[in-house]
Amino acid sequence: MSAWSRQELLISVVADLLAGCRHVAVGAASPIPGSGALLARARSGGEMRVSVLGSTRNNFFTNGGVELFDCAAQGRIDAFFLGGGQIDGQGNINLVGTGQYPVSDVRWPGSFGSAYLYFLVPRVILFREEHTRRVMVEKVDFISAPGPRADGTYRVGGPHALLTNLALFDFDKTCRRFVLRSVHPGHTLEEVLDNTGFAFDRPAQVPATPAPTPETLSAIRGPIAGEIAEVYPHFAATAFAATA
Amino acid sequence: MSAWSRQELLISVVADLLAGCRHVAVGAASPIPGSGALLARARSGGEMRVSVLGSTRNNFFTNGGVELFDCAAQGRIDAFFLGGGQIDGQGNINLVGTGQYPVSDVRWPGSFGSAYLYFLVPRVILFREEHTRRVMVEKVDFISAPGPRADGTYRVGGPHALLTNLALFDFDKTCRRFVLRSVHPGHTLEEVLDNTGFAFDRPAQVPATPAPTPETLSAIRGPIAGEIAEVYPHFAATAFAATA
Amino acid sequence: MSVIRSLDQLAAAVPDGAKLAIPADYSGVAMAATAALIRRGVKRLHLVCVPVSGLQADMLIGAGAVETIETSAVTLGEFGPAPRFVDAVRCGAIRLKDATCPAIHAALQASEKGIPFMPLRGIVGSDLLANRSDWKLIDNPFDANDRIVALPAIKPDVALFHAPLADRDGNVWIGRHRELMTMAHASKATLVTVEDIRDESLLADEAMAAGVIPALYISGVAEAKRGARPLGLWDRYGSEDEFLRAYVERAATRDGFNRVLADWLGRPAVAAE
Amino acid sequence: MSVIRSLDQLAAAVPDGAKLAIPADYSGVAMAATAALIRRGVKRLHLVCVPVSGLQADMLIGAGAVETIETSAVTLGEFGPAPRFVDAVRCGAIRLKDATCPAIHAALQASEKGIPFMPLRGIVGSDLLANRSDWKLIDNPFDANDRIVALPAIKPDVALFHAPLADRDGNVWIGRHRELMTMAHASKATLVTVEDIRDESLLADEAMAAGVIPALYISGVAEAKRGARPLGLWDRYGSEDEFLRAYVERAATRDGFNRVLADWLGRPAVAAE
Repeated sequence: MSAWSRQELLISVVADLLAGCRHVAVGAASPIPGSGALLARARSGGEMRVSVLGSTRNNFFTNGGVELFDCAAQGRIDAFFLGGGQIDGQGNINLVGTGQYPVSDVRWPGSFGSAYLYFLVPRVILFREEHTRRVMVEKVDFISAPGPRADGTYRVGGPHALLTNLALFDFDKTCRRFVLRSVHPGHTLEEVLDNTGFAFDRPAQVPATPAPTPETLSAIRGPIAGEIAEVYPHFAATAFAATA
Repeated sequence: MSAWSRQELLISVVADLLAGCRHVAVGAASPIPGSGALLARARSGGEMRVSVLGSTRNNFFTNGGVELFDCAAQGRIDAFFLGGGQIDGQGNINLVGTGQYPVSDVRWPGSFGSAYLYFLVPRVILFREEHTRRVMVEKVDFISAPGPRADGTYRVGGPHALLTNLALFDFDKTCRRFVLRSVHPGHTLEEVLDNTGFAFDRPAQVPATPAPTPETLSAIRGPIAGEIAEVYPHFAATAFAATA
Repeated sequence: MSVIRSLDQLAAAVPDGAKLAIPADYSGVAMAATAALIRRGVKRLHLVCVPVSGLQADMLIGAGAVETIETSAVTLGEFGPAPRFVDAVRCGAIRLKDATCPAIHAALQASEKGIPFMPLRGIVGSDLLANRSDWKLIDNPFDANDRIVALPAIKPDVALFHAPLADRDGNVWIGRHRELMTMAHASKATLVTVEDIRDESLLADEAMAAGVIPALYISGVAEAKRGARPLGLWDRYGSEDEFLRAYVERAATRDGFNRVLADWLGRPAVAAE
Repeated sequence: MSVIRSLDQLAAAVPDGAKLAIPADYSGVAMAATAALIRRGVKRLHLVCVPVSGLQADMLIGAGAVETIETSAVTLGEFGPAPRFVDAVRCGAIRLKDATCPAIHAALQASEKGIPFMPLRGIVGSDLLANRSDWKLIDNPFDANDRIVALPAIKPDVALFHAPLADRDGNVWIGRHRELMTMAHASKATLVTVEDIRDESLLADEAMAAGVIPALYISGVAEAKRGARPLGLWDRYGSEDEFLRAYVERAATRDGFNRVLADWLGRPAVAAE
């Protein structure tokens, strides 16, 4: 058993991906992205804001549900997280369902704000823990939010990275393809290839995702554990190798 | 000397024009329309709302300066008052200035919300005390807000009446002309004709504007005098033959 | 005329076939009024979820009250999928107007402003746009090389929600939950349930007034203590998590839903304190 | 980094040539900051009056600081016409963008929503539209027989206003004066003067929070006691009517304006209590 949990690795990767952001928005039901954002904020020395949507205490918005979206369109949100029941190799994401539409085989909740924020937030991090051919498909059945296209549409945002339980990908907006950046410790390139339904680019030598440093682990478990527990109490009780 | 002041007559006429309205908006610097609205509200038995713009105490809006205009567009304002440095026979009004534009001979403050509310509030009452050929012109030098036209533009609002120190006109939206309804007591049709720069229709016999009834006068001077004084203190101190 | 009503009077004010705007589960859902609506057998609703829904939409769908749903998502969040919604979609039993959150907000703002449509960024290239014949891709009149989505205004017949406070004039305090104010501005009628009705005007204090929907927009107010339960109300009270967990499980079948609904409708109202 | 600044630091943060959004005389005008701006000799401003202005615009025009004014009116209300504005118009000394109140609000809302334009009813057939080459009459995409005005978004470089309260994080309380929030959302930077700066967060209490512009939008806050004087601040304090009466009279000539301006700039600041 490693000295850190799967969640702690993902939190560490998320925090690295958010370095330099001034304002990160996360969902109240997104504990790993949220914890990563709180870690990034702690590292920023007060330069980063984190807005936790749907919470009262960590919600700094005062203009109702529209404000997140207006704020993104104003260029005031640097990073956001999107998931997807299906994610394909062009960066299209599907939050609606499989099979036909509207009478789906499997129906998921719906597209939420994805069709908008994916165009307007510069660093959209696709975060989906499950890394299987069921999720990582060649072509999504329904495009809730499209990956970047060369159609001239106004777009300042889009996929910045794809983070799963197995690996971390960058997205190349010119080629419109994912590029494998690293495979998480304990997993292999073959495992990633076997479980990915779309083609992607990769370097000749694929590095391992850096494990959380002792400093990062002690930050997660120490000074910011309380903050995480305040925002994500259920999560904090189970996810950490050691919780304050 | 009559038993009522000029202001009391105009307040009485305004209140009659507002009968049946559910919601009337008036400016904080419009004491005669405002007093007429308060009188109409008192008569309505609680069925009429009056919003006094720019005041804190009589302002029931909570969404900032845009709310009056949104509210009008929603169909929630039945009557409003507009003035004009010039008013012409087609119901065009000019709040900008005389002569050329933009370098005017005489420059007035500007169009305020007229170019919008004139289209969206069903009963716009044009209220201008001065009734001279300087004001009532054949054609305005600048159209801040146009009278009704047959150009297919979406328009549920427009001129309902024109009230001056001399007379009361209706506006015929089909013919797009003013129709003299009555001449105020103490004034004559000739006086109106001499002082009006535009052509207008009139009945064979032009009636006199009904003088305020004793009930109306006692309402103005009695129960609602206090309300008027609260909203328009400077005006209340001078306008009434007797103030409580 | 007073705007204070009973729950049954509120329910009677939502006609069959109404376009009904409802807020998200975290934004003040009028569940007690929803029970009254279901009891009165409301039919053919066109739900406009602002911008998503959960338990309320699922129960109305399960009760056969919904013909069309316009929403960015329906989910019971951490408790799981919305079972009657998912089942109705798979059977083709309801008409779907899948949207994205800011599009619903913007279309309500168009109604608020009395404009026929609102332009909005994003959306282009999605299958949402491909399936929404009422959304159009138009030229930006200020840039010949730019196209943008135009969303027609959504003007609900009725907005229905739950809030902490009203006064006897019909002013309603919604604090920071400004989407409720947009719903009221955008809708023809607005019905509200509240925890408490105060005698003093909510507009008397400028701090409170900043979070008030003026009575001008409010058609009816009914007192309903714990009126959002089994959902929560902001920082006032939490949701009944056990109920929600059991609901997701029991409502997986139509029969199970009918039983959980009957149990819920049979609950005694919360007594006034 | 703290957002708390001095008045001179605020004034230095408004560059020459800035598109500067300012509120109406009744909505919280940063007059103390305006004095600092005039002292620093700001030039070539493009004023966006939301939706009208009075003393502030007139003084800035008189001081030679304004190149363009976009407004629905400039007036000192009951005290009379705005003398330096009227004179500048008659001399052709400033560029005029005459507007109508809801068009300015809507164009700021377009910027707030990050959309290139906002459609708006009315205006058609007015000489405002005829003289605004930046406003367009477009087809309603949802009705072939309907045309509507499209207003390009107004994105000010700086919004500047005065409010009662801020906290040390930079949250600013504006209560019901919601146009100030729209200005902040729509502008690249927002500078605010306040009567008081509190240590406790204005977001801590939900009633206060409903009327707060979050620090996210605020670039700088300076304390300025009676910072709206000689204008008033809502229900907090009234305007100095004698000053305004004398101003309208004295500023009728350029020399008279220069003297009244010099007198005003020479006034001692209001001491902290």
